[in-house]
Amino acid sequence: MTAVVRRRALNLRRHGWSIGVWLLLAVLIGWYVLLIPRFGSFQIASIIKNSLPLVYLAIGQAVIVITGGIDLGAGAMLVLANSASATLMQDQPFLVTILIGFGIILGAAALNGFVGWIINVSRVPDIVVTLATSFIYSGLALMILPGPGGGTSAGFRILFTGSDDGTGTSFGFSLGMLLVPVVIAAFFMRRSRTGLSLYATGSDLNAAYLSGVDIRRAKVIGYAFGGAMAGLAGLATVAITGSGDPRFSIGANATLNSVAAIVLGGVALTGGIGSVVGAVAAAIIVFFLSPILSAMGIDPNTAQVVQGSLIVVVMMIAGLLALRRRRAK
Amino acid sequence: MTDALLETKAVAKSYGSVVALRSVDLTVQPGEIHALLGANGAGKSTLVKILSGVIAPDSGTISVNGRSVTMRRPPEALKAGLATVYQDPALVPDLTIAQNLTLTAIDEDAVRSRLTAMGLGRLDFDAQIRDLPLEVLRLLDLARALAHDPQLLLLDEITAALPSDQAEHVFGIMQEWKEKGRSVLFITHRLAEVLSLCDQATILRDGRTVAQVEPRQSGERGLVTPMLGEVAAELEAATSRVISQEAPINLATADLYSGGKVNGISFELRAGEILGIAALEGQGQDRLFELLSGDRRPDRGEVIVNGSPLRARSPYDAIRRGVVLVPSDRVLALLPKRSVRENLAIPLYNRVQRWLGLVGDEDTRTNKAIERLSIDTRAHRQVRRLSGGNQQKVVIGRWLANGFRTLLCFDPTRGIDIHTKRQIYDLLKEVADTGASVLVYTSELPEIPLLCDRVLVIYNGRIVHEQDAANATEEVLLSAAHGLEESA
Amino acid sequence: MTVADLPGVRRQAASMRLLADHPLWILGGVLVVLIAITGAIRPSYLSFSGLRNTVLLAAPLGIMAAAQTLLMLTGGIDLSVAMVATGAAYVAGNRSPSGALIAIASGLLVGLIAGATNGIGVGIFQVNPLIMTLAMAAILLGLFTSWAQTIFTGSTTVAPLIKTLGGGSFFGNRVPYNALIWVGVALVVMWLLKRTGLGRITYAIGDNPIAARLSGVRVWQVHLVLYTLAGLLAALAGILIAGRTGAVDLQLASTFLLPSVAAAVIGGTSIFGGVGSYSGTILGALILSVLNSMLTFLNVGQAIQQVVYGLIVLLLAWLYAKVTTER
Amino acid sequence: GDGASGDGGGDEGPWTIGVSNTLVGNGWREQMICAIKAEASASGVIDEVVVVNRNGGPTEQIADLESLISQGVDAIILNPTDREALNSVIEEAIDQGIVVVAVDQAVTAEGAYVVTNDQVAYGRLGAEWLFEQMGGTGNVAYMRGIDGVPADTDRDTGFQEALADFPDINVVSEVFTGWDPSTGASQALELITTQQIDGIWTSGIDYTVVDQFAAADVPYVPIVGADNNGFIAQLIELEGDGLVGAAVTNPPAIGGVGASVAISALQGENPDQEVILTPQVFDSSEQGDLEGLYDADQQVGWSTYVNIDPYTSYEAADVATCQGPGE
Ligand SMILES: Nc1ncnc2c1ncn2[C@@H]1O[C@H](COP(=O)(O)OP(=O)(O)OP(=O)(O)O)[C@@H](O)[C@H]1O
Ligand SMILES: Nc1ncnc2c1ncn2[C@@H]1O[C@H](COP(=O)(O)OP(=O)(O)OP(=O)(O)O)[C@@H](O)[C@H]1O
Ligand SMILES: [Mg+2]
Ligand SMILES: [Mg+2]
Repeated sequence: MTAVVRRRALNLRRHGWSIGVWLLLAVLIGWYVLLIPRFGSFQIASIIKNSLPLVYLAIGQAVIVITGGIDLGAGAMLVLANSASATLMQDQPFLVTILIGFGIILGAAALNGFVGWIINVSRVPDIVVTLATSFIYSGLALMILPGPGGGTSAGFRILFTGSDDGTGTSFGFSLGMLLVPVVIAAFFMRRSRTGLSLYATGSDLNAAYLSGVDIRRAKVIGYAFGGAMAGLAGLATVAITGSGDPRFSIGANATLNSVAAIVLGGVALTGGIGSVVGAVAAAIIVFFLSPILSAMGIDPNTAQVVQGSLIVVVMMIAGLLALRRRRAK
Repeated sequence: MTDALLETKAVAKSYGSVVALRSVDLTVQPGEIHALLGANGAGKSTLVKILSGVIAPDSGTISVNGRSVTMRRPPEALKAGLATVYQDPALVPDLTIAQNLTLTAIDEDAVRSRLTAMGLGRLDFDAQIRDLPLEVLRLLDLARALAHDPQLLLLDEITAALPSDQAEHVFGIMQEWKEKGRSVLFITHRLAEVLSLCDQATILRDGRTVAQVEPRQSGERGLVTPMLGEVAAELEAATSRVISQEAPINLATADLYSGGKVNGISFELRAGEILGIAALEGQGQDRLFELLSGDRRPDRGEVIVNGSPLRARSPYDAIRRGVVLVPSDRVLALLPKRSVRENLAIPLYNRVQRWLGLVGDEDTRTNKAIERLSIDTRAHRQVRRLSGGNQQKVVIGRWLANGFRTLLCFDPTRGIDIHTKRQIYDLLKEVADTGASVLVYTSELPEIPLLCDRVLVIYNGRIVHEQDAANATEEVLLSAAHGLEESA
Repeated sequence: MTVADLPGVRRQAASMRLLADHPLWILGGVLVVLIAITGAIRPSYLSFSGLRNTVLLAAPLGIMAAAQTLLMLTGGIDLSVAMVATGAAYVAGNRSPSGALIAIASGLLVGLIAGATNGIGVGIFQVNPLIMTLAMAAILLGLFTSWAQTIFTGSTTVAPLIKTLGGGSFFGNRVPYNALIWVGVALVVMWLLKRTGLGRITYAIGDNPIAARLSGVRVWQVHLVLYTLAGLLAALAGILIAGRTGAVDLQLASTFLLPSVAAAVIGGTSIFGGVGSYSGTILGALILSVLNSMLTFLNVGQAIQQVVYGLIVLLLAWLYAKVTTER
Repeated sequence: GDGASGDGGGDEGPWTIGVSNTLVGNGWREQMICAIKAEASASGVIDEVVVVNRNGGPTEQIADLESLISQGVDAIILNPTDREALNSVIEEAIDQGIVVVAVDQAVTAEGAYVVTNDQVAYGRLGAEWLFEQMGGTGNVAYMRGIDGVPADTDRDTGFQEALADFPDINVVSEVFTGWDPSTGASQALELITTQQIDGIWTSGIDYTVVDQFAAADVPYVPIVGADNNGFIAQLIELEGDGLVGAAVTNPPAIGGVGASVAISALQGENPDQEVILTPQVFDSSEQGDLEGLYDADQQVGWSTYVNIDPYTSYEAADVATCQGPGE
């Protein structure tokens, strides 16, 4: 029977892309280590903590895209959460900032879940609704925080960066803050029934519905989860920078990076395929490619070209692999 | 008499201006296998979707065990004791089998034992649905439905995609269900199955219940007459056609090999000939059709069209040489959101030279195809709204509108009602009479003598048997298809 | 079965069905309402010059959105249109001293090359269009930034003819020249989509690429042609924008990217391909143009502008979906 | 240089300068980087300029700065995305003996050199010129930059200061151009065609605004812009057509000033911790000065106000070629 397929081969195939992306990240960082005069805990801390916002954003984007949507408002949500938290947390003690942090995450989840609900009832394509919300979120951010400013507690900054001023050499906290959400998201998506129902919804709406999945609920959950991660990204931003910045362009840039990261990480924009684990490595690559290329002595304009070409080449490889697989089938 | 297990009264459903169901009455008693019959588009699948909570009826009542029920979502139907195997697979393609089961909260072991009984015991539950062949998915769907231990099992054309050996497993399960005192609602276009298996049959025509009969008493005619109404067809015997040995060879293959699935196939197909291919599932017939239609290149050997080799990079090259394909899966072939007309006309524009402007006789060509196939165009604005049978006609009609020399049909009558089947047989013969060649793979062996002139049986990627179709009995074909008789 | 079959779906009234058959009427109605609201905010807007401005500003957007429409119909998208437009405008500005026609031709060449490259990436190498064009935008930005300092130094003021085409008007300064070009583009695009084999195939690919392939369509050829065409349209739009602004820089058209997508979407083109029309996109572009004027006249901060813009786009899309989603 | 950072800004060169910028493809920023490179070359004591340039906010810039520290540069010149957010990284760099110069916008980090244009004065000087030009009365269109960005806020402060002295001046329209020329062009066209406007203050989106008068066929009104080559050209060429305007300098050559400050700090010369350049106003009544500023061979967005005494030591042409040491 053709259906009997060896288990190991399958798993490698399914996770091969994630593994490849992590390898690419390792190679790039290895290269970077060779290029710079010193490599130590300062550099490790720098890489981990600074990529947190994009990593979170990419996890959220991955979940939403796997569910069959796309969130063009993710970056704007980051900006909104960043602006709101910086405004609320200023001059507050650590415990209060933590509470505010949870409040922000819940609020972001609720707001984005509401967006998922709107997509359900309006039947307007995700990309359009979230394009609109990207403007709305940015406007709200600017209303809350009219210009850069605000602040947070030192403890809150330590939580994400390991240092009370956001820069330093200890990376334990950042590593924890990187791993915990990744592990949670990965387990949620792969092991829980709800997570599987998100995959199912993105993979085949009809089959999912016929299998008894509540596809509307799945969409709301996907968006709420994505919103929570974007909220967390906003919190990480306030921890790293110690302030809020309501600029529209920051959000737009972050959104594009998150989309690039998940695609590079093997999440198919058609939904149902990919994993958050691959997206995490790709997010770090997308975030750090620019400094790494500059360390290689590449002129920044050329670096821009290299970065774009690299993404295209990687995606071409993905396309050719898929073609070969189809041929071999 | 006790309460009926299921009773629907005056169920109606419209999609915009298309009326799918006008008034359906259906009564299923406990412990019976009940056939739901009707021509394509009669409304069978629509009724099934209503009974399984996928769509809501516009009006009418449904009661289970005498209690009226409303089912707004599929899980509610399951709770009421109704489990369905839909016409299209309901498994999520990007998840593994195990994940699909987790998703629906179904015990793996229960499914596993069901599958073992169907001869699929070695199925790897970590395999992705996407990688599994259609028949396996159908059986998996069935095993999953059974795991709910339903009172009523609804099977919408489950046997259409199954080769005969696996269909037997399904029949066994239907019997088992009946013996347990449960019931099965069975939809099929294969009347032989109805005659041998079903206790009752409800027949729909144009969305209305027109008859309830006992098939064993009424016989085939008793089923067909109400089903088709005025156009009730003659069930003709095989017509023998004479193919001149001088007729040019339109299509031939020389020792084709491909990926271990096709292992040295050579045959010749002459103008005017209808050549049947019979095989059990997974014997390389799908790969053979891919090679012939230019979708894939052989590892070794050649496809020869009109005497010269076909070195196709894509189906286009084959089409240009007059070799066209009607694939098995309509989903592969249709433009669901476009109109019937556009679906028919698409191949006219596969050449860059014709991109600027429209072909002058596009309308005539498409109208002719619509007429010749009597495609029901009520829902013509979007092909996805047509019933399965009419969709299939559109796929065939496309090539009539375009023109061809050799027609490759992969299971062209899958899921097609008996009347339409006749139409397709006649059409293929007509096409052959005008000098085209037809190669048909069919999963329904009884079709072969009705349709073909000659038949090849393929086993394990090789031709193991060849004979005149007119005398090809099901037994002979089946034993050859099982590889029991090595002859060429 | 589709989502439209799912429960909770009500049947439409006859009047709704009439509108559903003519969704463009709704867009037209929305446009009129928006014009009226804008006129209420600034009465002088309801004049020849006010309406001329609307068309003048909508034309490049409409042309860029034509590129987007063509690609969205195939299930694709072009996120490089703004950068292609900018690059084309930059080259046209830079080559202006050699004469307007040479300048325009060089600008279009940029679109041709960038578009064809996108087409090769998407069509032949199967790169996801979103990623291909996003990367193309990054690549072009990098290239043009360094070229601005090397091979494209010198003037970036555009030739008078381009200025006239992009910003001038005739007929007593009432009809913009760029509107004429837009009409020309619109006729060609609508003809392509409705009356040619290429149009048929474009819809087919967006609806079901496998079916198209099995019908003998070589999908990569279509992608190549359409992405190239999109590149040319984007370049043309960029040159017109340059003509209107009179001079070019490397951020010239960046603000056009999201509206180009929004115009097509508001106009009823499905982001998933297979459904839509350019006439809808035209109305979409006009609506966005009026919306921009309205926001300019509102005299409010950017915060409120962004919220209002987002809400209106959302409500428009919702209204459109509500009426046209067939049940 | 030799990779030996951390041992203080000793007095032996050659040194390496790192540059952090977060806006790609923006003409002003590009020229700023070119000025840094030119000054580094001209000094003869710098052997490499490492630029990290990408679009982003404080998070990206912190990463870039930390990367520059890791690369062992001897000095960092940054155009900061935020006044406060970068402080700890900057202080970390200073602790390691790296000279840090913030240009264009200030940072509050202890020990960082700050080189800025006085944005409050920019807003005030231009506004004062404009209001006087209008005879102290009339309608002004106020075309700002990006809401919430410090430079815009500072300029607004200056503008409001000036406005307070002219009670008969009416701000009839306040719009945000997003510092985007094509947006500014659209808004200007809408404004001048739908209401009586007697003067326009722009936050540096100037030449495309001027172009709209011709498109709309409306007589020019006094206009304030920045030291953009394209605007200067218009002030010269359109004088005969009645264009009156003033260019308020906001020179990207400030990058060169920053480089010069960094180099003196590296050489142990203890330059001033803070350099604030006061904007100059060049108006169309002094055509001679304008002609001195104009460079026909340069792009519209280019500022020819490149030599800033006593800081810069390069030739204007060095900025244009945009090459750092060893390139
Ligand atoms: N979503 C829909 N929108 C519009 N019309 C539809 C839709 N689904 C089904 N129909 C129409 O309803 C009628 C009944 O279709 P249904 O699928 O129930 O037929 P069927 O009896 O199952 O046929 P087949 O044997 O071909 O599967 C057909 O005329 C079909 O075109
Ligand atoms: N003698 C032949 N041998 C093999 N193939 C043929 C022959 N005549 C026609 N065909 C093929 O059959 C198909 C239909 O042929 P037909 O002549 O009708 O083409 P058509 O659609 O009219 O196109 P055109 O006239 O523009 O070539 C074409 O794909 C053609 O390549
Ligand atoms: Mg059916
Ligand atoms: Mg012909």
